[in-house]
Amino acid sequence: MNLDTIFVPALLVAFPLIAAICLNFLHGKDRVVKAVAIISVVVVLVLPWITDAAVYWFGGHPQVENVTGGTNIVLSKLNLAIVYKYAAIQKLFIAILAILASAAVLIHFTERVSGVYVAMIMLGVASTSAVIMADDIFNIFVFLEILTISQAALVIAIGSIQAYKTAIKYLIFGGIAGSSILLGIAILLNNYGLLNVSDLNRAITLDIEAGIPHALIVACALIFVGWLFESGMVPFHIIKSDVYSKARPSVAAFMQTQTKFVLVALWVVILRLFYGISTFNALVLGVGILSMVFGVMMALKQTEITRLLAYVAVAQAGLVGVGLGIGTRAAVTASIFHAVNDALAMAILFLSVSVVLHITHTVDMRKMGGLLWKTGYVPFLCLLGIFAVSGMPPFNTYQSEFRIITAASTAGYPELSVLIILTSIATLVALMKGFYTIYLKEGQDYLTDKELTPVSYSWGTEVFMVLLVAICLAIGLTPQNVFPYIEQFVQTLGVI
Amino acid sequence: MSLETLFQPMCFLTAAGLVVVGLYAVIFMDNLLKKIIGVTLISDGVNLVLITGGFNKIVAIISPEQAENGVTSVIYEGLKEYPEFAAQAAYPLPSALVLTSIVISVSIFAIMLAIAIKLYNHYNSMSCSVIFKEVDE
Amino acid sequence: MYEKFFEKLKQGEDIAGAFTADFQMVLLISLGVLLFFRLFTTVRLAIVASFIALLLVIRAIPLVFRVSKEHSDTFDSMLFYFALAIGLVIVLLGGI
Amino acid sequence: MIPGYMLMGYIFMFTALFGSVLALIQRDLMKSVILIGLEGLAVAFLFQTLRAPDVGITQAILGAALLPGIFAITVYKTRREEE
Repeated sequence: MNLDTIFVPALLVAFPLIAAICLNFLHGKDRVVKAVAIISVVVVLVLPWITDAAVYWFGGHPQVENVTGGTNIVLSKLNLAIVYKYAAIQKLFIAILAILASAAVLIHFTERVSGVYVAMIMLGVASTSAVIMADDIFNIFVFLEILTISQAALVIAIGSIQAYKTAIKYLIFGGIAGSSILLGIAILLNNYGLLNVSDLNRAITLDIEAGIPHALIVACALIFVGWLFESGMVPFHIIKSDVYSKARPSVAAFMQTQTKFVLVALWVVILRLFYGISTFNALVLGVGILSMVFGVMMALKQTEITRLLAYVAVAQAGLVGVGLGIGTRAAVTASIFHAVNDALAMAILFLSVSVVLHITHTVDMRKMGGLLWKTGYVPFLCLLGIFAVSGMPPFNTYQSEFRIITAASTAGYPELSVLIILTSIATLVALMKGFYTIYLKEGQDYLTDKELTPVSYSWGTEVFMVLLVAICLAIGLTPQNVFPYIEQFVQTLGVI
Repeated sequence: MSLETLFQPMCFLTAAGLVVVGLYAVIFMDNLLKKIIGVTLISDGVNLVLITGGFNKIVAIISPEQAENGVTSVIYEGLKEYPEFAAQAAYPLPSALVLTSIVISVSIFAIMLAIAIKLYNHYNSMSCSVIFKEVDE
Repeated sequence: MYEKFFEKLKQGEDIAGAFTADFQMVLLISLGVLLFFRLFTTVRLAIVASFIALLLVIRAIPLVFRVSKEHSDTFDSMLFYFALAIGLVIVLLGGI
Repeated sequence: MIPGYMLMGYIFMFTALFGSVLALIQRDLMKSVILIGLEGLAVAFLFQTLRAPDVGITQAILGAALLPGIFAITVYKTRREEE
């Protein structure tokens, strides 16, 4: 029983699902839940590195040779079952996802850990890695719905009335956006009879030579709206940032990573299906610009620290959308690289806020202050996080934002590079405002009543923040061990 | 345009009708439960679209040489021996998809109702204007 | 322009980041118009249009507060934007 | 002559549409629960006429029995009259 038959890409999705189901059943018994949670977190962390890059056909039958060497390439190769592609970039995405999932689970390990909470995080890992790897649009739709449910459940875990209101809004929008994606898939299925993305890609290229059919445009519009919801773009950035700010900060770090990776994965699918439509890239660009600008604008005006970070996360997702919208190969590589970097950098800030929330129990920035000397290394790490998010040189986001800006100007949109630069400056202003209100302002009431020796908060947060800063620095100083994989991935797309 | 050939377009129309009614309910109805019913109607309508797509032979995978001589819809080679069954068979793929899609929409529906009960207990009113009033408590 | 911000401050609005946000909004509108016209019409027209846009925006300077009012969390505003998004996407992709 | 089951199909189409519209107009939520169950059943029969019996059975169980059940519990726990 050699290893590569066990550690197959499908296991990356199957194992977290099994872990989620077991944890759900063990809800009552705390000790067992903690043990199973630790085991599942460790395995999820290790799995991406063990499974080697491969294309995995469910049910084992590879592409069916419709006709040998037929001149007309229409559907000469046909993927009958669901196909999972697991290459270097998917490994990168899922490895980062696993790190943040373990952060979300292990940070609150000191208090009572509820089985369902860890189960929902495992469900999130399973569905996001499935969306990243899957090559079959219906499989992606199913796991997007599971993703919506798990994120809503993680928001409900807080238990406050605000959380319930946000969860119901999120579920209603998730239901509608999911149905619109399914309607798009239904139209594609009725016209082409296929579900596999690469087959559809070939079938559509043949179909487009004779002019773009209206059905294709409506299907693209519907799936595009679904993509807007999943990635928190313009009309849905309010509900998305609401979800981030209502969930626990360590969970919000995990969720914003999910959203950015789903954004990139879904965009790749939509591009391969609908690149024929002329205004497609312009639409992605417009949506990216709007969500970037509105995200930062709202971040500047917020009074709650978690809402501020949520809007900054949405703005960075908008920046990735802009990069994808520009459409040249350099821009797309840079924006995928930026999605990876920004997921890491934002996580640092969310973790630092989780410590602050742990102490002050309030989100409102007006009631915070004076925590600089009370929380050990966290303020210093938070400062590094702020530099990381706004793209200061030693960090990784500098590498990617710099590449996006150059790609934007070389692609003939100098105005875009000006806008992107101003957005990163405005992000720095917003985050500095947050940093000042938390740490530098003079002490507040909660400080005086109990004399705060170095406050007891879970040391896990500091460990994870140091780890994330180290990764950010590592990628920032040596981008060449991450960037070429992304370039190969973009070349294999073959569509840009 | 006998009633028989009209059956499939009519099914598409009912599905479209269901989706429109569902969307109307979600957007314009003030009661939270009515909005949740709207979401169910939309997902029912979309499932109906999926199934009616596979009703008769509109959907068929055309092998390359058939595409050359302009074949648009084809009976599967394997079904050559049963011509009357092949003539009426529906395309099996959508019905497999709709099975999962129905189950998913039921699970989302159940969670939404649970939250609706929780919100009712707090606000003891089901109308969205009361629950989602812009209040900074 | 300053007194507009000042009377906003009197209303107890938190305007710490409002200046940068406003500057960003001005830049978005003027550059957006510039980019849009440059791509679809002659460059000269683009420059003229962007100046006009700049003047209009400067007159209604405290844009941020209007924008943030639009961003309220209520359900109906979100649904309205959702319906707007679907319509816009279908039209822009050339469906009609 | 049109085969019998297709004729029935047309009837189910109308019941589904009118059932959903009536369910939403109702002020008494319990009535709308029953109408939603009826609409689910009509869609289930419609699936059957569209030659997808397995989906028809699932839709009948879920759409006509389970959903109205859960919905009735919710209406029972909250208020019947929609204000």
